[in-house]
Amino acid sequence: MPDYNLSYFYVFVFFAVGAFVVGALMTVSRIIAPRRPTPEKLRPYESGEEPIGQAWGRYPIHFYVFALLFVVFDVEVIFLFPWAVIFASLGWYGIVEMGVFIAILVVGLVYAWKKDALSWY
Amino acid sequence: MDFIAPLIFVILAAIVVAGGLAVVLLPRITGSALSMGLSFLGMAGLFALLGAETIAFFQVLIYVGAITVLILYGVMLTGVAPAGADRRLFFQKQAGWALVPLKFVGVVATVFALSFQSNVVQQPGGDLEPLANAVFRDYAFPFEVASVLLLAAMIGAIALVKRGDD
Amino acid sequence: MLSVPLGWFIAVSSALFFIGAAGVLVRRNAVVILMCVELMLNAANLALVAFSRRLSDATPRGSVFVIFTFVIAAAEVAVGLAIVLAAYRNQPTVEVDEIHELKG
Amino acid sequence: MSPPGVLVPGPFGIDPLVWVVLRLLIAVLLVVGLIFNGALLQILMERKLQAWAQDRVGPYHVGPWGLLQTFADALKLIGKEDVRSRFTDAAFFLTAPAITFTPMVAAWVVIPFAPGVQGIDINIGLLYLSSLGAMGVLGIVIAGWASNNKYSLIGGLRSAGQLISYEVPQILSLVTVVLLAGSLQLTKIATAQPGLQLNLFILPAAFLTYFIAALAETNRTPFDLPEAESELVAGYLTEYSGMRWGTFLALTEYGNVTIVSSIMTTLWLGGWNGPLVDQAPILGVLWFTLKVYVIIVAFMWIRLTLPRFRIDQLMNFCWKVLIPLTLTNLFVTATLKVALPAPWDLIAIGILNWGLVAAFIVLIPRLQRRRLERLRERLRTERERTLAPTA
Repeated sequence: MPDYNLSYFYVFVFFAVGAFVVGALMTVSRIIAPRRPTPEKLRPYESGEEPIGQAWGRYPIHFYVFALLFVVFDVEVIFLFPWAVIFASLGWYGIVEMGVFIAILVVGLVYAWKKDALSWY
Repeated sequence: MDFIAPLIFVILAAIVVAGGLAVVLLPRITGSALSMGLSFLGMAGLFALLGAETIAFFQVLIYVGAITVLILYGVMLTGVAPAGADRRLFFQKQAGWALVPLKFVGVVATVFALSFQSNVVQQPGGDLEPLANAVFRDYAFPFEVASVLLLAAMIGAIALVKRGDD
Repeated sequence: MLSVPLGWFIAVSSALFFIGAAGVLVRRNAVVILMCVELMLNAANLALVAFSRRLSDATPRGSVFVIFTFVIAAAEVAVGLAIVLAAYRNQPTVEVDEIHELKG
Repeated sequence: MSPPGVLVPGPFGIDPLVWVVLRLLIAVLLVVGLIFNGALLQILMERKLQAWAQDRVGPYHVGPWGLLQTFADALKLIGKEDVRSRFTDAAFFLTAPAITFTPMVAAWVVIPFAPGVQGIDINIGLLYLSSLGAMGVLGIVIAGWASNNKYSLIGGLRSAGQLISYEVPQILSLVTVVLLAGSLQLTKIATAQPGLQLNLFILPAAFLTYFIAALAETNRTPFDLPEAESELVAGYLTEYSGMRWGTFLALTEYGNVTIVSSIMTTLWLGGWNGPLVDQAPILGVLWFTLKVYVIIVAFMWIRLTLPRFRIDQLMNFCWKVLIPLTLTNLFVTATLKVALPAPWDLIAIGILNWGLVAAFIVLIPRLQRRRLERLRERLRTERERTLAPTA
């Protein structure tokens, strides 16, 4: 059995290494690469057209529905992981329990489907 | 080797608190969103340090992977709204800043009151199965109610977003 | 083994909670206010997990509570943002004091 | 190598305390080396395969058979000017590649190459990998936002929508495997498939759904909308250039492909299991790598064959086909597992899963055709109405 603290020390170190590698690559590139900015280069690339206004504006909000549904199903997932590990010992009780849970969420999915919220235009 | 755990604790706590402060203090909303994600990540580290590994990764999955993305979606869809005139209720800002010294008093008091003897007793890892048994055996009813809550949230939010779309 | 006192965790938790509370009062952007509410929930989670690990029962009640807090946080932020976005469509602002009209 | 413990002595009688540090160092160096070499090798492989399929030669100038082509490309990328437009949100523009790259590196720590040849073997390995996969989305959203370019922002919105949507069926397929293995620990899942009793034969439907979702998660064709060349310039990558682009696209994308292939190998193909592994455990590394590369070649094959989805087709497919399918599969598998005694449950699950795969393959084209016919019908009636002489 691997030691708990040591395991997560590994995880910690790997995160640090990931960040370090990106930093190192950028630094090397910054040292080696030339930098000759011109006004044309520094303009946002919009297929050669002169950009009109900023990109940070208002966008249609129905894109938000997908993020919303994802959050709900993600929360379902955090219950599924522990359930999958012990469902054999729970037996039929566990099946019914999770069945009711999923069925209630599927009602929401069906509602979204009927409201035509699941199509991306 | 006894100094490593406190050292990591201090690093993570600094990330959490600095991230939280940045959420409140940074003027730009994207800055706030990103530092919120950082703070959540540090919090996951603290959970792992406590030995609650399952909670730690649930934290990453839900808070960093889902809620931060959701909030960034909100930011992207509303854009950078032009700041209006400062018309808040007159006591709001003062009350907010008055909380700050209060907070430090509270923190210092809790540290002194609690930190001297009691060490956290840590069972090394393996908190998945006790947790699963607790949720699905002892707390089965709240578990089902949670799904109803999620359903209500889902339907309510979809109705809000889709209203006036057509 | 690990030697971080319980009090340290509680201190971080209370600090984060107060930062969140101050943010809710000080900031006017509705999305930032939602973020601050999430920070407060997170602070409560830390305290719950810390006490749960300290007591080390057979059933980790604190951790179970945290899982249900995740559910509530997700539901809260989903509906909260939907309200902000719906209000934004009527009146393009996310500043809470300027949203006067709640009727669609 | 032995699993890391506080007091495990290393090979050749190395002091335990030294070995702990040394082992970590070896792991870090190996992983960084593997990421870089993997990207170089896979890009070359992909180009050669594409050339072969399209009856071309492919890269052949640099080195024998063009073997050094990707090295030259990498050197060029590092030495290239890094343009950043004036209106970008500087801090986020710079951190976005790091946010996608770091979780990818951290995921390597749990990949089980062979018994003992693994960074760490945490007992919730699958949960760890899923949560890291969720983190990568953040970098893409931030990149899209920070560029302050309309193409980037729409690309970022689209990619985020795609990535978060496909994450749901991906994790649901993983959970289906966990039902049989009863553990989230990767080594336990791998050893739960002795001999030819591979999960691939028992749970092919879960494999299929995971494979599709993994294609979408790693932005490979037919799901490479985030970087759709024709409609959105380069999506969220439009404003990125030089090494920042290299980190984002080349390193992270190919690293992620390797990660998902390793997950598929461990969960469905028995991990390091293969002939002669019991005699020489180090042979497991060979089998593992071989299986991983078979899946990677399958990814490339699909890229060669299939055209790209449209964004609405993609989202429809995820929410209306893939998620109901994975939910059904998960639920039916669990029910059969509880209902039937030991050897029969696996057989029943296997039969049912193959049935699901068959239904998927038969029904999808049929549904598509029906939809197309409905659309044609509507167009025809509309045309008749407009052409009809007005009274």
